[in-house]
Amino acid sequence: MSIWEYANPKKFLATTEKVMPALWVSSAVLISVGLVWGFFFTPDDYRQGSTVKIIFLHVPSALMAINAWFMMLVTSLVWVIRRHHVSALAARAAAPVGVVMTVIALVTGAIWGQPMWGTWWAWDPRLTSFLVLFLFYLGYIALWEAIDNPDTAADLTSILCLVGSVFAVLSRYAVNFWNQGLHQGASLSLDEKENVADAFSNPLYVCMAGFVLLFIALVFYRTGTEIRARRIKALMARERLEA
Amino acid sequence: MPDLGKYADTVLSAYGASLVLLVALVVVTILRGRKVRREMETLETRMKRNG
Amino acid sequence: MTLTVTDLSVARGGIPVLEGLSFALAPGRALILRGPNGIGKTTLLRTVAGLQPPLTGQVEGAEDQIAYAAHSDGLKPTLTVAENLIFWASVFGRNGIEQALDGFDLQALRDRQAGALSAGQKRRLGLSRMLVTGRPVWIMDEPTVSLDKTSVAMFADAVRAHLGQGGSALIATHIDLGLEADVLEVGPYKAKPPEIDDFDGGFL
Amino acid sequence: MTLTVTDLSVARGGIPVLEGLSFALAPGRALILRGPNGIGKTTLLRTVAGLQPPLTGQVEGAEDQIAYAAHSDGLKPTLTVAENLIFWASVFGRNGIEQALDGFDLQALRDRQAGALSAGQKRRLGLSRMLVTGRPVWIMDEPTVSLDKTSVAMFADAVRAHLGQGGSALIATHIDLGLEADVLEVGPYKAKPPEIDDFDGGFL
Amino acid sequence: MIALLLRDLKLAFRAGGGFGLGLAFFLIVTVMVPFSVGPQSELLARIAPGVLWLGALLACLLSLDRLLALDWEDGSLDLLATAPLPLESTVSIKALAHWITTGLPLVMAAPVLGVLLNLPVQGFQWLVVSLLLGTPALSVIGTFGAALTVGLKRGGLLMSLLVMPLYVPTLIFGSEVARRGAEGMAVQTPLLLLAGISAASIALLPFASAAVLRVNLR
Amino acid sequence: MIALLLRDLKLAFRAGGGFGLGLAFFLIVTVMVPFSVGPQSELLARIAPGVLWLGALLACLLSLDRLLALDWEDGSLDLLATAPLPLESTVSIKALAHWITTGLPLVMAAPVLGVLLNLPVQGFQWLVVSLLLGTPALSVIGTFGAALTVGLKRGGLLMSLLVMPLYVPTLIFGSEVARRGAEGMAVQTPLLLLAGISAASIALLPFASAAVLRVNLR
Ligand code: HEM
Ligand SMILES: Nc1ncnc2c1ncn2[C@@H]1O[C@H](COP(=O)(O)OP(=O)(O)OP(=O)(O)O)[C@@H](O)[C@H]1O
Ligand SMILES: Nc1ncnc2c1ncn2[C@@H]1O[C@H](COP(=O)(O)OP(=O)(O)OP(=O)(O)O)[C@@H](O)[C@H]1O
Ligand SMILES: [Mg+2]
Ligand SMILES: [Mg+2]
Repeated sequence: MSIWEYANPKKFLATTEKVMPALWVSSAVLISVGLVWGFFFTPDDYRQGSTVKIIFLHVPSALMAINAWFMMLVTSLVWVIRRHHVSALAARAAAPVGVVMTVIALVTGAIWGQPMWGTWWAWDPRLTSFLVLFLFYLGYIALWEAIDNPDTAADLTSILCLVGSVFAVLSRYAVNFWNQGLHQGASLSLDEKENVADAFSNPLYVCMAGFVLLFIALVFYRTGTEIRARRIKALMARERLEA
Repeated sequence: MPDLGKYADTVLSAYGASLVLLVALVVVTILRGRKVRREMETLETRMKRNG
Repeated sequence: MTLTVTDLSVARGGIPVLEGLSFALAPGRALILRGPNGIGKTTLLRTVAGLQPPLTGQVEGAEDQIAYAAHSDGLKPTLTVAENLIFWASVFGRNGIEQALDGFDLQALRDRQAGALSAGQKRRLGLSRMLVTGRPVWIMDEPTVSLDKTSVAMFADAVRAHLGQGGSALIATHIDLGLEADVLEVGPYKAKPPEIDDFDGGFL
Repeated sequence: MTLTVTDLSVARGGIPVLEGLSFALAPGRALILRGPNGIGKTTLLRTVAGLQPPLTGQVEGAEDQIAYAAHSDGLKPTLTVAENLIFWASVFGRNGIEQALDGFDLQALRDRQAGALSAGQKRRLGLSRMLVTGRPVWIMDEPTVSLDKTSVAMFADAVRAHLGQGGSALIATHIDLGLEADVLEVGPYKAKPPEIDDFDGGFL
Repeated sequence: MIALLLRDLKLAFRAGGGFGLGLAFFLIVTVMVPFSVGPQSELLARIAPGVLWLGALLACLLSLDRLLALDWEDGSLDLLATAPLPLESTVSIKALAHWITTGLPLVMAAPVLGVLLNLPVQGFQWLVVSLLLGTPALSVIGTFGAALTVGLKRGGLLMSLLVMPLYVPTLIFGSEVARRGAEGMAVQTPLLLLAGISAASIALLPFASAAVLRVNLR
Repeated sequence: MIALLLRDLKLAFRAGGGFGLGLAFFLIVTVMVPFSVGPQSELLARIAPGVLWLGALLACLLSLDRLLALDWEDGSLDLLATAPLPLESTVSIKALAHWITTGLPLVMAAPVLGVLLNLPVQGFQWLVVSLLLGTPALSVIGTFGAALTVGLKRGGLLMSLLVMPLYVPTLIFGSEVARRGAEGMAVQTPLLLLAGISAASIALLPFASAAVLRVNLR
């Protein structure tokens, strides 16, 4: 049995139906545990004070914002190459989740930046490339919304996603070249003291896992919704045809 | 409640905003999902009845 | 070269509209498509012209043989009649537009901007474009819209001349053109929707 | 109320195309305009509808009495059939579009977006707009373009019903509508160019 | 009248409609500024009020493009002209619909974009006030430009060319209010002038727009 | 091929055509900047290279709007798609025609507008070079956006939304060259990167544009 069988909408609906509850529950549990642990049971950082607690939302959402786009890229490729409708619809379903993740990363980052850098926003490369990613998301969603014919929309958005990904990477380099920034690199300032870093990293991993599961749950659920919405469209068209 | 010190506003608003966004996303997703599912089912039963 | 269509199904907006169509169009022949509004004639012609892929079935002998005239004429309002024709002639790698101008009585209008033509004059210009393509298979969607009686006769003559030179024509129309042509009623080929439970990649 | 046109001359692009036209259109009557392509029917209708001023002559009884249907239909592709009609109904201060939908067999299409209609279906919608205006004088420019035989008959019925209720209609067309109507050949009224030396305010 | 307003709003919200796109354009222009002039935040803060006003103006301008053109192309304008509605109200309503779908969202988005450009805190309030007063004038003036160029193929850019000089006074006073506000200076004089321009344009320009539209319909 | 190029150029030059309008828009944006950010010449000189690049970009963007849309509306695109010309060359030629009617005039006008904004003397040369290298990329990328949105009513603004993020790298490197040039710094690295982006876009994007156009014609 190949994984392409799940590309049949009916099969996809039946399968996701079964795993949905587990996904919802585990993601809720992980996120709650991670956030409660992070919020209540971690020490303040010696430099950042209690603001460090924002990391438990900021980093997982930033991670998911990027990964959602990556997932869309993969599913778009699958659509272009194998033309499985579920794949295209999954990309469509993921985009709004990706935007919300991007917005959360931007908002928490901005709120964090106020005490840390003394400004809500700086044109740091990482922040800037995130903003560009946000724009790509907006354009992608707007294009889906603007086109009536679902297959046309799937084709156009997937090509946009491919071309956009190339340009997103290019922008990342361009932005890096244009401004060297303030934002933390991969090494946290906390890493200097191993024991403190551990104190933060464990709940952070839990939160990241929770966000990943939440993302999967949302995308499965939304893909199901998109499948049904498309079926409704097709059924209504058919009804008219018979009339 | 842990002592957040002078950054209480910052941390709380970040948590508040994020949780609101997350919950809104989930709620919107589920509401739309339910609505679409219901629509599809009524449509399917109606069309099956009509042949 | 014969245009052969075998077991063709076509869809518009993701919904099948016509299915199981087969016909052959030999050189020197014309085929008239008839059918009520909305049955799918335009969709069929676009598929044969290669503008959209068929759902199932084949179209053979169409590649680079076809000149297509759609509901709209593809005229540039700021170019003159002659300039419009010269452009299309050179896109198809030909020159010489006099015959086309003569064929549709456009000599008097040749230096008029296409935007300043009446509805029927525009259409005549759109039709004369077919003569400059040099393509053997003409595919035309309601070519006589807005034309008066004389112009319809002029058009029929042009088609007859084209057939006489070994060309062929596939025409969707609601009126009687006075051509000696085969007629294909597309009504009976209306697509029947599939079983309602068969819920596959097509969502139908 | 009777629409009276006296000694009308009309111009297009600054050049007179028809002159010396007079006719009256009484309630309950229809008048068909005929003439070759480019003679000036569209120009005449636009003038009568008040969209452009006449060169000379008068149009009486047209003010706020006229519903005009042009070559293009004024439909919004993203609105549904019903929404398009409701909009026009309320612009003319009326409501109730059922009759219009019934009259042109559009009930099945009522929730379809106008952009996803075939050429003939669009035209039917454009024509049904006349029914929701509630205006007594219909002015129509080639209304039957793209329509199949059944739809043409449907249209003729709609016009007959309108006439029966005391309305009137002025229709430019190239085909035979099967209406009991007066016919006006506009060919003989073609404007003759004035003396070449007579270089007055009109620069002609 | 309300039917027309509702239709225009509905069209704007529908798939492919213009709602939110003016906004997106505003966002993008603002975002592009640092890319082009460089990321120094003190420089950005200085030009922020001006850039935001210019961005709002350009967003308005772009979405005007097809305000009347679409209705012209599909023949709706001809039909509206023969309808019982006077052309003056038609153009006013079109301008209003344009403002609701473009101007208003711009006003609401401006503070967020102000953050991106490091607009000083005291500037936000006056930025919003000036846009709220100024964007209606932009819509009305723009409708006049759209009426002038309707029916020209590729009228969009010609329209920009015609409208831009007409926008100059609004832009000057509007950005002056925003700039003074950001620098903590008194804003009263330019504010009054801005309000005056808006009021006068709204009251008088629809007549001019209707007149040119009538000419264009001929 | 040449016939298509000539036709597009002819259409652009004809009454109502786009030639010169992109230019006019560029001029006006540049002129509006002092109105909105204030007239201090040292400030203007600092932002001049960036403003000129942004203005050029916006002018390009606007004139793209109807690059394919007009041909779509009147049915020419359908007919071109059945013509012997492969769609890839059609879109390349359209992009070329766009560049000749928009990009090239912008390049030539930029020095003049530089004077208006007090651009430092040593900056002119690099401004022109960077625009000369960058505007072709803008045209090609824009053609891709136009092909994506052709056939959508009011596609213009959606196109801006889609195209703008794609313009980011070109804008960054282009304005970086102009800025460094104006400040007398070394321009080599960004110049090479800019040239690379242009070359790659010109070589590859027409395939993507033709592909989306085919989908849209369906
Ligand atoms: C609006 C502003 C901000 C945005 C868009 C943003 C975006 C991001 C992104 C994209 C990541 C990368 C996540 C990953 O690579 O896994 C990240 C990580 C991170 N950010 Fe931010 N950020 C912002 C502001 C801030 C601020 C103000 C701080 C704290 C001073 C901060 C601290 C961090 C930390 C500690 C990480 C984890 C770094 C790592 O280990 O990779 N961010 N942020
Ligand atoms: N964009 C679209 N999306 C969905 N359905 C469409 C679209 N365009 C047309 N249709 C539908 O597809 C069917 C076939 O349309 P088509 O234009 O091929 O008909 P036609 O036979 O050419 O009719 P006509 O004689 O009126 O031109 C019609 O029922 C029409 O309503
Ligand atoms: N914009 C214009 N500028 C100059 N002349 C024009 C313009 N539009 C049309 N004409 C000319 O005016 C004359 C009358 O045009 P009109 O459209 O009224 O003709 P018509 O009788 O409606 O023809 P048809 O039956 O083809 O629709 C025609 O000869 C036409 O070439
Ligand atoms: Mg058709
Ligand atoms: Mg006419």
